[in-house]
Amino acid sequence: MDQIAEILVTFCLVIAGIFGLVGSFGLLKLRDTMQRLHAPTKATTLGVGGVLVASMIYFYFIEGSLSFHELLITLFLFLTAPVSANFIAKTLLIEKKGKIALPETDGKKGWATNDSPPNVADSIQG
Amino acid sequence: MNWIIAPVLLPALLAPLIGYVMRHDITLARIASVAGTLLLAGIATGLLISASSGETEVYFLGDWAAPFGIVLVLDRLSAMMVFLTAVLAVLVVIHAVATGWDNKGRHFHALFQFQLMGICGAFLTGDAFNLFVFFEVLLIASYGLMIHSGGKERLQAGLQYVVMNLAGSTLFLFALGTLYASVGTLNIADLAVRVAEIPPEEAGLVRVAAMLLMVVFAIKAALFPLQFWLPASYANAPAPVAALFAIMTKVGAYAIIRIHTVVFGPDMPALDGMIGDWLFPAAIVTIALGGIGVLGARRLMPLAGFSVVGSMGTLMVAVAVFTPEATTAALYYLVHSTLAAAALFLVADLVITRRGTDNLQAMPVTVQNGLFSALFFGAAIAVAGMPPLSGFLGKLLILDTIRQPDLIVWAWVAVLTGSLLTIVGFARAGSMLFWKSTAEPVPDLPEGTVPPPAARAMEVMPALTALLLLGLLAVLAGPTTNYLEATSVQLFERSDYIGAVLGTGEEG
Amino acid sequence: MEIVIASSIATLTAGGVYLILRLRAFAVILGLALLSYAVNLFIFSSGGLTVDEPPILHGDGIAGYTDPLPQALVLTAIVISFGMTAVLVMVSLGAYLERGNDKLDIHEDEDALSGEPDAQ
Amino acid sequence: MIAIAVAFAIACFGLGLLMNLWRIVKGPNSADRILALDTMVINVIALLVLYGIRNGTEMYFEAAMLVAMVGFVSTVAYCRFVLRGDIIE
Amino acid sequence: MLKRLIPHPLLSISLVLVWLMLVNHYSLGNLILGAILGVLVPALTGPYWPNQARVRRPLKVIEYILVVLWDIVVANVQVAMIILFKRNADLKTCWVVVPMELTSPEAITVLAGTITMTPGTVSAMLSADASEILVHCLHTDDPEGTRDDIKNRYERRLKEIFQ
Amino acid sequence: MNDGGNLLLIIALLPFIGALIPGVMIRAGRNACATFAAVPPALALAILLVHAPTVFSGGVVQTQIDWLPQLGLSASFFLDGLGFLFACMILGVGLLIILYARFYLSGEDPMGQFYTYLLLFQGAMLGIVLSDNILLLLIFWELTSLSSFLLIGYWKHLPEGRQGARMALAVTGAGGLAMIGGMLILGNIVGSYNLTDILQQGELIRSSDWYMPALILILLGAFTKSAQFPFHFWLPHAMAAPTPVSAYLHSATMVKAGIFLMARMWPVLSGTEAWFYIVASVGLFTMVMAACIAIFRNDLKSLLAFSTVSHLGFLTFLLGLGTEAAATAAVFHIIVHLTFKAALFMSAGIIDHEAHTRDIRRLGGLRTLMPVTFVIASLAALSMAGIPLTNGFLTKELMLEEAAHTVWAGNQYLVPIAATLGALLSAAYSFRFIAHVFFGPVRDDYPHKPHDPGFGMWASPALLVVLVMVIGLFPFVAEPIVDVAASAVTGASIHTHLAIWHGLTPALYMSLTAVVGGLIVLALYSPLSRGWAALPRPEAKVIFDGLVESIAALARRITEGLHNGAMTRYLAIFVFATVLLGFAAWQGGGMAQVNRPNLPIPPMAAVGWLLLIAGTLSVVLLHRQRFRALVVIGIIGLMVSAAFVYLSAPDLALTQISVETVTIMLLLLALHYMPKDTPIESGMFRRVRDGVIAIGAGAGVGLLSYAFMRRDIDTISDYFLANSYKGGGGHNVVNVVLVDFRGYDTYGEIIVLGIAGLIIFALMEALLSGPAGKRLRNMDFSDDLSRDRHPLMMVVSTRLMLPIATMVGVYIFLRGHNEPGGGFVAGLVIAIALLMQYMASGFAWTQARQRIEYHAMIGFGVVIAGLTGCAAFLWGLPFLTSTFGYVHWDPIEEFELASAMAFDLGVFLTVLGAVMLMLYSLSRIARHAGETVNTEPMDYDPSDRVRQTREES
Ligand code: NA
Ligand code: NA
Repeated sequence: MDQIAEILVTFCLVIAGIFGLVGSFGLLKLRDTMQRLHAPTKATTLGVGGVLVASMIYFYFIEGSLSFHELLITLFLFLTAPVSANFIAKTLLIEKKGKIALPETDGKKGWATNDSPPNVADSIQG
Repeated sequence: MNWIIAPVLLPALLAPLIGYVMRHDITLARIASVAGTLLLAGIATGLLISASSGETEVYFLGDWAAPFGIVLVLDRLSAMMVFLTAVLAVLVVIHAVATGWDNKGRHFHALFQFQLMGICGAFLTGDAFNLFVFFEVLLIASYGLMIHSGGKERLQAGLQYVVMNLAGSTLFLFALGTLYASVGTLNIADLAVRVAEIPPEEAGLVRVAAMLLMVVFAIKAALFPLQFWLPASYANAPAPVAALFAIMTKVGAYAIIRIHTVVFGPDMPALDGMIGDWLFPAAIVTIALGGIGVLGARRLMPLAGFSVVGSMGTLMVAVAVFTPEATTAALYYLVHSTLAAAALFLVADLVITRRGTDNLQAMPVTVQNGLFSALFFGAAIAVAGMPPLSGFLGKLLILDTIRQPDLIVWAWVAVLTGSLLTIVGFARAGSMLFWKSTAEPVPDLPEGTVPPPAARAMEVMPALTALLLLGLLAVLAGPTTNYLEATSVQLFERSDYIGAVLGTGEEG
Repeated sequence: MEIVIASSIATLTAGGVYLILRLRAFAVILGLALLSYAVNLFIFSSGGLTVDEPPILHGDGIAGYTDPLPQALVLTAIVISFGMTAVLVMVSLGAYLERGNDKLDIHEDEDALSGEPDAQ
Repeated sequence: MIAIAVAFAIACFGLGLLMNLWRIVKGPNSADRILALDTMVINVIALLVLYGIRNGTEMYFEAAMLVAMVGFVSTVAYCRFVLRGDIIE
Repeated sequence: MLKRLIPHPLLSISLVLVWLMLVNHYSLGNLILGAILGVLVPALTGPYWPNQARVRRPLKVIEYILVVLWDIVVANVQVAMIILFKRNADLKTCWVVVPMELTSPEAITVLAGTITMTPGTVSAMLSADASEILVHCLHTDDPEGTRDDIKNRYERRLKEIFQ
Repeated sequence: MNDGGNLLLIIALLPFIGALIPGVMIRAGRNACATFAAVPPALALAILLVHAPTVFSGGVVQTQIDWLPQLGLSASFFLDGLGFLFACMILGVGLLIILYARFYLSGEDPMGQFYTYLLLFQGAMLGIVLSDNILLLLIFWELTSLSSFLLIGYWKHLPEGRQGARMALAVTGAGGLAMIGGMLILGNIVGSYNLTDILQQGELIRSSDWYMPALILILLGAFTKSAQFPFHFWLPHAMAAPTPVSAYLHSATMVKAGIFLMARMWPVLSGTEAWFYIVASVGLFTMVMAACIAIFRNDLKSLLAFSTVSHLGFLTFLLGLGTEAAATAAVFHIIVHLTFKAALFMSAGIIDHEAHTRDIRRLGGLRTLMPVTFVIASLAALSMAGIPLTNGFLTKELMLEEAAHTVWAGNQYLVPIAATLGALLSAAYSFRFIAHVFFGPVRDDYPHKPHDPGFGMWASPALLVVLVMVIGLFPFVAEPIVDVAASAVTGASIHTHLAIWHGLTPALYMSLTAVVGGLIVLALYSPLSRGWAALPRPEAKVIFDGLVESIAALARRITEGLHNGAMTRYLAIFVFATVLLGFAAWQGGGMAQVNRPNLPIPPMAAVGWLLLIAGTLSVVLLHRQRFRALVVIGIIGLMVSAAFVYLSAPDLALTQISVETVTIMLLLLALHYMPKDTPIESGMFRRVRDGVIAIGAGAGVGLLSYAFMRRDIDTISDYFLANSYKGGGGHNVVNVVLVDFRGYDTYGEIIVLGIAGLIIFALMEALLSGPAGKRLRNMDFSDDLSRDRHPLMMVVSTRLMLPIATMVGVYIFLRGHNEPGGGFVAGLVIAIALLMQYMASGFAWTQARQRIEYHAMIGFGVVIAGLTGCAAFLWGLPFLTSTFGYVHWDPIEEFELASAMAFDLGVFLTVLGAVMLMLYSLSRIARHAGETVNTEPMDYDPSDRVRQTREES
């Protein structure tokens, strides 16, 4: 059992390390900012995720204590990372306003950075 | 309960109540603040009487034995400083209330009480790091008071004041780190014991710590070359705050007197008198800069600020000698210069309020020129160290106690020349403010402008009281000096202090 | 490891000092922040460095723990310097709003209202 | 075996940190810098957990959790600063 | 009465779980403490969450999570390959506009989050009336397909969960 | 202290007490005021006369009250012949002046003030002559300078009065300060500051190495006060004072203080070559020079002033000779000069008062218009000229006699000739006074038609002139007082024989030469005066003013150059000095043995180090792009926290990272309103200089820390490890140190935070209500900003995170005592969680849902922490004494309750309140800057659309 756990942990850690590195490498390598925005998702998901899974397995099977802290951290990262990415993307679009060609929206309202939110009344009329 | 903690606890509990419960009711806040300050004065008097028995009383916070817990130490010196603080505080708070300064911004009284807490805490503590904490309490409260009611000049001067002191606080931490790393303790008595055991050939670290601490305290004491911040800060602080700040420079002086006598005294082999060797010339230059500043000032508040610089130099000349006799003189002058500076700032406030500017230029006189000129004359005499007020005796004491042949000429020339510059500077300023102004034609007031109101008795009372106290200090110089002499003997008899803190500190 | 910490303290201090000698309040704030990091590490290291042994007691053994006292001192220092920094930030903002520039030096002839156009 | 894997992972994330540093310094946009700092926070979280595995202690999970929380808040604050100037409006 | 005491039962239960995860020590004392907090904390933070979304099909949530986790693993490998082995010049990056039928803020958030967390796509922002989502694809030959994937795999499931 | 001594004390104090009277009495009218002002001196004079028998029988009245024994200062008074003489003069003339001033001062002059000053001055003067302690004497000495400053500047609207007063104060004040030095030296030589002791020790003092410095310093005091060359110039300018002041201070009293001092110190200081050459020469020169100037002065009072200077030189010369006879002559001339000079000053005052001018050129012919004044003034002037049958003749003869056989540097003619010349010139100006004022034709262009004043005004000078004549005619009446005073001066028993005729002595010829010469000068006045006018001569006032002004200007330059508001320079000096001093301190000591091995550097630490260094350098290099610098500083915070984790300090890591985040929030909030870039302002030199200082400082602390990290020392921490659980009930030693062992520090620390919150709030209020508020309202932030303020995704995720983060906060709080965490970090965690809510849903919306006021939270926190500490009082234990216990409740497992947790709760509340109050205050700016306030938690809620559509259909 311990043997399997050890292998599992090792596997998770190696995967995590690779993806963590790939994430940061992508940040370094990719050409423009929007592309680079994709990179940290690797570090967040398989990177940290792998480490956390490894940790859970490790502590349960090898140290003998079941730890859910890792789950909490994962939950937290999954909850926050998209919001962060969302904000960073908008930051870029504001910084490079007019320099990045965005597709038009199909609706009446433009993208959130460029158009003010509808007030409820005119959305009803539509 | 033991009352040693009271000077810290009373304002510490009162301040939040004033700041939060009474923040919409200035009358209530005033009553609470004045009552609290009076009570503090009462407690301080009690402590002074208690300390005058000559016994060093120790308060073990949290009931932890020294040097592990923090202790408060009540000896003659700390009792005297607390008492002086309380007396000053009473004058200042009444002035602030009577002149309405406290209502020109928010939270004056809360900050004022916190300020008192910090000052009393700094005087009472027997722990080097706790000294830092209370330095910070008193500093941050002073930031608030310094910029009380805002305004462009005040804020830009306040910014400088904050920056300078933050730099100083950082250095304080570097010094404490070095100190802990070199001797492994923070309790002042324990430090004294351990520093005494360090042989000179291993003293590098502890010497650096002692020197850095001296620099830190020298900032507060406005000693050359660290005095630059003071004139502008004091000049732009609200006047009652500047008056309260009279004790702030003394906190620096106190810390040097305490730490560099008990822990880093000149007889410690590791130190080899190093501190005095640096302190003395710095004090001499400070006197010169103060005197020159008084003579060269164009405005009243900076003039007062420079006079504080000069008086700190004079005080530190005596401190730098590190003998019981000179320390006695220093302490007498400390009491004097605190009250004198306060008197000067309070009078300056009354004058400036009515003139509308602190420029030293002839302007048509407004109201009560005679009264204000008399008060100013008194304050100037006090600050310049002329009789019949106590400054003259203080200077005589200082000059008389410096007996080292290599110091004597420097000290005498500096103190006496500094006095002359101060006298001439004040004579010029006073003559401009009160005499030349009488020759200025009084213009017809434009429609609707009200001439400044005459000062009510309550407004004048604190300044007048400060001057009377200075007179009293001169008249009672004998008994006062008896106390102070015993104080410095106690200070230099460090085995008493150490014994009281470490000897009986077994946990109950 | 000691050299790592010492050189970090040195670099942070040097950077902090350089920045507090700049002419604008904002740089000075940054400088004080760096100095605060430096001094925290400095005090922390005054107890000697320990690796892998946090000061949480398990059982009654007391050997081999990181010196807790400097840690407590650093904690106090962190909190105090936070309060101080907050006030400093506020005061410099206030001074800026009143003057129209955030210079640290005071020039006698400066006229706040005709100050520089950098007030947005 | 685990020890080697931990060391490997630590090396990977450590290397990642250096790459993040490069991006923070180089930019060129604020968005890049914020992004790189955010990634750096994530890498540090991973390192903290790895360090916990190495030492067999769970002492550092609070630190990791806190880093995650403050990392998010500061990323949002930096972005909001660029987006709206006022981070609390 | 119970309704007033525990306005958000799901949240309260989650919080009790969170508490147990935090203390990582399962005892009656901790359960009681967790329960107290599970009641207290929602009551304190409730005002900031005025109109809570209702999850209609809790079981679907698990399915959704599993789908997303699988996608994450698969997509991660794909994207890692792209980063490591594809020359920057060969990347076909594009924007995709995904119109949404979701109206619950919670659902939209989860969708956007999913898009971001599954590598290869990042949800950049919403339209001002929250009816469309702007997605950035790192590399795709078929933008339309990506959009359809998002709508079929994720939005459909979310609609089932939330509406 | 005998009864006489008591009375002596009363004499010394009476004028001071009396100084309070005029202020009260002035309301009762000018006559009452003058009358009552006269009471104290009259009373004092009466008491003094009671002592006359004792004094005249050679006795000494003494009193001593300890004042400041540590210094050797006592309130000791003694009355001997010299003191008696001076005291009589001071009080007697004082009474005459009070009478005279009553009529001299006009209705507009504040008379009460005048009498107050006058009595203060009188008290100071009396103090000088009665002191038996030289430090006490110094006190009174300085008091005369101060009170004379007030008297000279009495007519404050006149520039001459102000300048004269300042000049007098500066010169006499400087002399007084020098004298302090001299007196302290004397005291140190003798070992006592008591005058009677010092007077016994002449031999000791004169043989001391310190004799010369003491002599010079004391003489500086005496010469400045008595207007001896080169310090004479202030006296004529002091004539701007009202005439009663001149008559009192500048003839009878203050200027005599210097003479008094020389007389008093005569037994111990005189008799040496130094004394002779300094004192006699200066006196002689002053006598001649001032007399010469006096002749050509056109202002009556100025003439009299220079004459006074000359006569003071006369006295100084006599004292300088060092013989008993000369000293006796000096004593006699003190009396003589007083009588005629006071009378002359009052006469001059009368003329000024009546004719409205003191300019001799505009006077003349007053003999017939003012006959009484003419008689008084002429007799006094004749005495001044040294004409026989006046008392002036007697002393002039004595002086010339002494001069006649004085050898100066081997030359036996120099002194006699100079003395004769002095007498000649003295006669000349006296004659001119009489001739040019009273003789000649009556003019018709006086500014005011003069006539004799009322009796009240001329009574005083008349009385003095009576004395002039009585002594002149019957010299023996003065013998007793001269004897007793001279005995006191010389210490010998003096019995003079004062006579008009001494036979055909050299003095008589010299005197004759002087009078004849004086008449010749008068006759030749016009050509001489033209010659004088053409003569280039240094104008003392111009030189003095120039000197003072240039010193003041220099002082101003130095002050404004040094304290020029350049904070950056102050800081550079501070750092530089610190590094230098630290290095100097290090130099003097050595270093203990290195006894601690270096820890290894794992690669991870190296990476962290690299990041930290790179981050720091980047912040320094990028600091001008402020936002960028703020992003980069995040790396440093992260790395420092990581370092703390690595170095086994999790508490520090938690605190550092959360504080850092909140700090960055604050900076971002502030930066919004500040410039986003720092301009390049410092040149290369400056940057290099700062760089050098910075590297010095960095190297300094780096080496310092390296030095101490290499050695192990014995610290007090073992106690904490041993007692943390046993005595503090916690496994987390750091936390127990914080809340228990050093809870008092923490108490101070949370108060710092609370104060910070208050200050920020108060400052914000002040700013918003001032011009800055206006400035803010005019700011425009609408350019190029994102349109979404409260994005939906952020709002939704925050809603979920807030309760979770709150749980985390509670968890960190509760476990702090035993594991990393505690109230402080918990407070920050909750604050950050709330902050997220504010960022997501906006300030107004969130604030509207906030139930607890942040002010109150700080207050509660501080008070709870304080009261927890106070709870120990109930058990008679010191502040902050903690207690803890373990509670067993089946079926719940045992748990711990510690009072420290209540304290930690205080910490928690304060931290939370302070942080939120800061953010709250900063955010208020935004609303002030005209931003609209949101009423909805998110920009747009799409479910509204559905609901609305549904309602629609
Ligand atoms: Na603390
Ligand atoms: Na803690």
